[in-house]
Amino acid sequence: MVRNNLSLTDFGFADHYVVRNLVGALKLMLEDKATIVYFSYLVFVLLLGVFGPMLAPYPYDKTLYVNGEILRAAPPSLAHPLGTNNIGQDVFSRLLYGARPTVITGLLGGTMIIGIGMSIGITAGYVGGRVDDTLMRFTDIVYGVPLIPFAIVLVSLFGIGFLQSIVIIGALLWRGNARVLRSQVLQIRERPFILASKAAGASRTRIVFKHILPNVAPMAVLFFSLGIGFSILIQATLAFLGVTSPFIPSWGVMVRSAYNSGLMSQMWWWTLPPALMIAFTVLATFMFGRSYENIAGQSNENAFAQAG
Amino acid sequence: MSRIRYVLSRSVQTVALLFLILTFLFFFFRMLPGSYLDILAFEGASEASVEALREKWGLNEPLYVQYYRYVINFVTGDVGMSLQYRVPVWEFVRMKIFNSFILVGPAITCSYILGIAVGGYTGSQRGSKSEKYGLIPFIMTGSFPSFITAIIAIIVFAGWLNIVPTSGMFGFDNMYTGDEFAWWRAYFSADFAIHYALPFLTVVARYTYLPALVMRTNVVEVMGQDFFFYHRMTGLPGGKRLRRLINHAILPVVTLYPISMTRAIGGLIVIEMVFNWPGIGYTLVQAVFARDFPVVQFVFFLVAAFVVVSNFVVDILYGYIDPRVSIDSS
Amino acid sequence: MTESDPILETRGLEKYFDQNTSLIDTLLRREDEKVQAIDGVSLALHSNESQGVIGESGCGKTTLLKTLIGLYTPTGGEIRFRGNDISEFDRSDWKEFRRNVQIIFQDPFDSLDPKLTIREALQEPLKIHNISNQEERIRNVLEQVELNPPEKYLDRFPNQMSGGELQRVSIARALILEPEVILADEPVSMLDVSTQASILNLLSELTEDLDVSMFYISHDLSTVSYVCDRINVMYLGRIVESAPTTQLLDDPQHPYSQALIDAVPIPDPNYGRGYTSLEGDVQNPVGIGEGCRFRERCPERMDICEKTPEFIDMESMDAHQVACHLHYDHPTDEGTEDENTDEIRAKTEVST
Amino acid sequence: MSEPLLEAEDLTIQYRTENGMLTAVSDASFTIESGEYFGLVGESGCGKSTIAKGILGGLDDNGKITSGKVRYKGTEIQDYDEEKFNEELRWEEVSWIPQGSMNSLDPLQRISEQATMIAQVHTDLSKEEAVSRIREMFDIVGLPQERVTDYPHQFSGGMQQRAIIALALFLRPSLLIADEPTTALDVIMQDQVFKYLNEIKQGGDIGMILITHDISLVFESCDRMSVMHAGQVSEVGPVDKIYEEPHHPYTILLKEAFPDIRYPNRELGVIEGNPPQNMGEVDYCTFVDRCPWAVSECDQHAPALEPVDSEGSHPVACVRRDEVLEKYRAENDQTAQVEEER
Repeated sequence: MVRNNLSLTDFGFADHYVVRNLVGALKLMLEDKATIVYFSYLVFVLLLGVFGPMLAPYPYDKTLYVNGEILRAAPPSLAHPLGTNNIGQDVFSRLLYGARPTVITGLLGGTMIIGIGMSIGITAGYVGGRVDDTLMRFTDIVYGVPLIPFAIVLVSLFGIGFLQSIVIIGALLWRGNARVLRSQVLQIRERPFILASKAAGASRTRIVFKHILPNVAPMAVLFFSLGIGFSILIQATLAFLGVTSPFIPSWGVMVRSAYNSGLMSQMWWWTLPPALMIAFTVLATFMFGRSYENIAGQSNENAFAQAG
Repeated sequence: MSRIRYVLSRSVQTVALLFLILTFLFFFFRMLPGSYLDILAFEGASEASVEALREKWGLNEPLYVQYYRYVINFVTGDVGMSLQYRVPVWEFVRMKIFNSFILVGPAITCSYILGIAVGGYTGSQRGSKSEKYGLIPFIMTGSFPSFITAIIAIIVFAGWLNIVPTSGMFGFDNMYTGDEFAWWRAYFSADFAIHYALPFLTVVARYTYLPALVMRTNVVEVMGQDFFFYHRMTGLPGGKRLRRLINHAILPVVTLYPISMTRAIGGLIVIEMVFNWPGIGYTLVQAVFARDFPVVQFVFFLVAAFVVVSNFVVDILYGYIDPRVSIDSS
Repeated sequence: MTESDPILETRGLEKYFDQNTSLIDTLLRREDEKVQAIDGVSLALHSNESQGVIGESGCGKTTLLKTLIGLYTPTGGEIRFRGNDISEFDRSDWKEFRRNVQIIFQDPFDSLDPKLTIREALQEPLKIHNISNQEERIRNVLEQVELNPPEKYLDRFPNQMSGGELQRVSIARALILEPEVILADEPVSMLDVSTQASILNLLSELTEDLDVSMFYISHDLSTVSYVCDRINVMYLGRIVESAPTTQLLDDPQHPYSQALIDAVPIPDPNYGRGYTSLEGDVQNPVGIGEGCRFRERCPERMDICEKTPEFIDMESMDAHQVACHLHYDHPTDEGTEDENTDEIRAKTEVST
Repeated sequence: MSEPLLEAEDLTIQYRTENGMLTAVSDASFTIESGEYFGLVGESGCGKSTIAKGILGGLDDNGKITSGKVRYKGTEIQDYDEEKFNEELRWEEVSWIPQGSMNSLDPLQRISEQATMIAQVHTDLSKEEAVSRIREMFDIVGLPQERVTDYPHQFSGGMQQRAIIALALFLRPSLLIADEPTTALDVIMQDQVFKYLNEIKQGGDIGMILITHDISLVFESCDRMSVMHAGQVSEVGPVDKIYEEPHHPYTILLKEAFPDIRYPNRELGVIEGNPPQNMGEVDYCTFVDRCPWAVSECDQHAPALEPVDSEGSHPVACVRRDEVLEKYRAENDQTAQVEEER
């Protein structure tokens, strides 16, 4: 059942229509049990990203010795809840340190994706005409390009680096939401309430910010959370391919070193935790975005499908 | 416009697009800073031999001459030499493309068949539990990064249960890999099958969510349409109505097939690396690192060409199935 | 602006859309025919007058409305507001025009932004033209459209109100800037009969009490005749007849107007209205070119109809214009022309 | 008197919703003779479409007939399931004309293909016989015969509606259910459609239920009619009787609210308020809040549908059925108006 606006109690700040819509939709979402699970998991990862390094029992690159020799591939024990890796570093601390790069990747990548995607999508949709055609042809070209190989080409161009990889992801992944946002703006642009405001003399900026954006907001939140998910996913894949700097201990790098060590199956405590953390984070962002759009927007399943 | 004119106009567009992509790729890779020869020089090859190689492949001539010769060769089937292995690109790449296609083709087709079945079923159970939660497992596996699904699969099935080898395409003792047997017989051996199982399942798990989701949305939408209610009122039994439903709902899913194929080729790199599968994906990555741009250029062209051609085929198919597209109202 | 000057007037207004031809057609230099949505429309709306524009769907009446309000730019002819041509308007003129010409749309559920409350929807025009004491103005205008007490509706969202109430809010939004002209696009066709009657009464009272003039477009002749003093009949982008309401209903001159009026069902079982003899469908307005556009379906078609009839005043009736060869003497240039004209003159005596 | 073509007796249809059982139709009763055109008039949401769907088993999955009987040519059909409807009733006996003609025909099938598919389900007609029959029907509804093999998108709105009428007739049913057949059409196109419907009526003894909100269509084209308000049948009877002496307050006010092109300046009567949403048992008159002559009794129990005339052909569901008309006429000197009409 879709209800897209609420009348909230009237206290100053909440009266501003943007805040009201977002808070209202969020409130409504938390009534749905499944969404609470995803939302709290995301908050947990966020906190991990902020406080992880402080909580870590050992520094992430400290080699541990036990009576003289390196504690190599120790299975999980009380001292090391997730055991140690092949060069004697505590897996649990590295996991906690690894949260921060993932959160940065997600937020930075997500913002870039929604930023570029919305500006291109909304300008193309609202302005129309030749501007629309050129922007859309450009999007089609970026769409036609196979994502990971092209990212690797760009990485080999700009050099292997953590920030470079995020910028590259951001520069490629906006294509899905630009196309969907444009089609939504094209629809809204012709609706009578927009024509009425235009006829009353509303300027173009007023119409975009006061009418188009609030009606596109649910879709934008969906794409923001999908953007976070995809950034983490692609960044982990690039890290696994060894295309990002191995020194920053992100979860992707941990999985890569576990895989390269060849002892992947035996030392499951070293491979599985980072792998599962990545997977669940990406999944949580997808499911959160999907249910937000379901409740606040027009439950447009195709948008989710095309976001990739 | 009649159907013939529709097919004609679409094929003209396709050829023009292919040519455009070829040109774009040629110039794009030429502009990339640093070439294979710089790497050679960097690894201490003598200045003379680097110069000789440059001469041999005509890299000193102005760009448009190179482009002109490249296009002529391309059209006559010679797609240039791999700088790394000094072997014609086509020879070097042929088998690898076949291996990748063996994995992606059946996997994506199977994920589409599965997706259509599941999507169709959940869509038709309107309002029930299965419609709401039926697709959750597919969306889960769909959102896991493919290398993680691969690794988890290897750890569980190969590591712990040990029913499947961890990687590679053939076992050492596979009797067909000897050169006296026809090359394709190896692909039908049981040994190949057990190597093939895990990568196949990983691709299917990763790419089934798209057709399932789109099929379900279409089924729900078609069932809400006026003509579907009219079919019911004219007394069509369930079976015939189901056929009409599938005819309508399947159209948009078919148009997504080429897009899924290209995404799969992109995602293949990681899967081939994890499973040590000698496909084109991982070769492409190494070629990029080595700046072996004839190979990279050719593979990129193949991928883009695949998209354009399959879109063309889907358009014709769509025009054939849906009269509204190809027959204009008289 | 003199008293007799019409507030809103169009002279030979044209609006053509080019069909979105595919890449191939432009390559082959095929001359893309234009969709002649509006082809030489001349209307004049005086102050405190309500005129109807009636026509079947696809005759261009919505395009006419959108061109009049400035959402589309005309391809030919001119629009005059208070006597001066709007194509020469600068920013301040447009602002003044936007304040004085308002629009009401057909679908009540879609003419208000779903994300804004009724108060915010009504505040917007005031904010655009930065008019003071907004709260008081909103309250008066809600009372004017009989939404009493106003407090009950101010903080509601559009999806919490009925179709009739929403249409009243749209009318309130049009009235809040005290405009001189209101353009109404089929305001009641989506409402039930009972709410329809109340909105129609409201609209006709408005044009009488507050001196607002109105263009009311619709495909339903009975609602138009209830509200408007004068009716223009439109067919495929052209005005074919324009007359005061009762005069048009009693004695329509153009064959299309006759067919349109005869086809309206009468709510009386023993009235015995005959069925229309008109066959065929509305043509597709692409590249029709010369001649009267109704000639394919016209029962009284003559070969003179190949030439486009002019929009002339009927001498025998006041303020009654019609565009049909039946009703005026042709410049007798060719021989065959003569019998035609006598036969026509004979016909016109009989019918008046 | 032979068995009535269709008879509804205290028919009640309810929809399952989150907040309880929504009663769309409560205790509706009317009869239709064979070869008779019967009009079902009411505002949107009054249950007229629900009744039509109920008769032919087209209710959505959350709606069902909870009580009352529907008899078609004497046999009770209210608890048929999909198979029974398909085999015995649909298209051979009762056919359907939908409102949205623009998208009621399957866009991927030619008209002839759709006709053959229907024919093969219900009869043992061969493909050629089915196509020749539909061509014959195309002729009757004034469409060129050779266009029978065209796709729906190649027809204009009016032509699609006539094609649908041809499809509804080509298996020679004895009852047509037309759900707002011309609402989406222009007035000239609507007139053509009703011209053909009238010719069909003269031709064979085929009955029709015409569902519409436009009361003038019913007055012109139907023999008997019924007015509905929020799920309750207010009044049933011959069209001219209801025109001259309406006995239910809603019918009286509805007639006044309807614009008539012959008297453009007549003040339109306004009916206050909106029809209520009835949840669960309906034991009150649904018009009570909007009725100027309501009394306390109207709120206690649903008014019975009793005839006001001697031979019982004009039942009215109103407690004050005998005095309401005089009261109305007294209040606003209707008498002058009535003389002038006659």
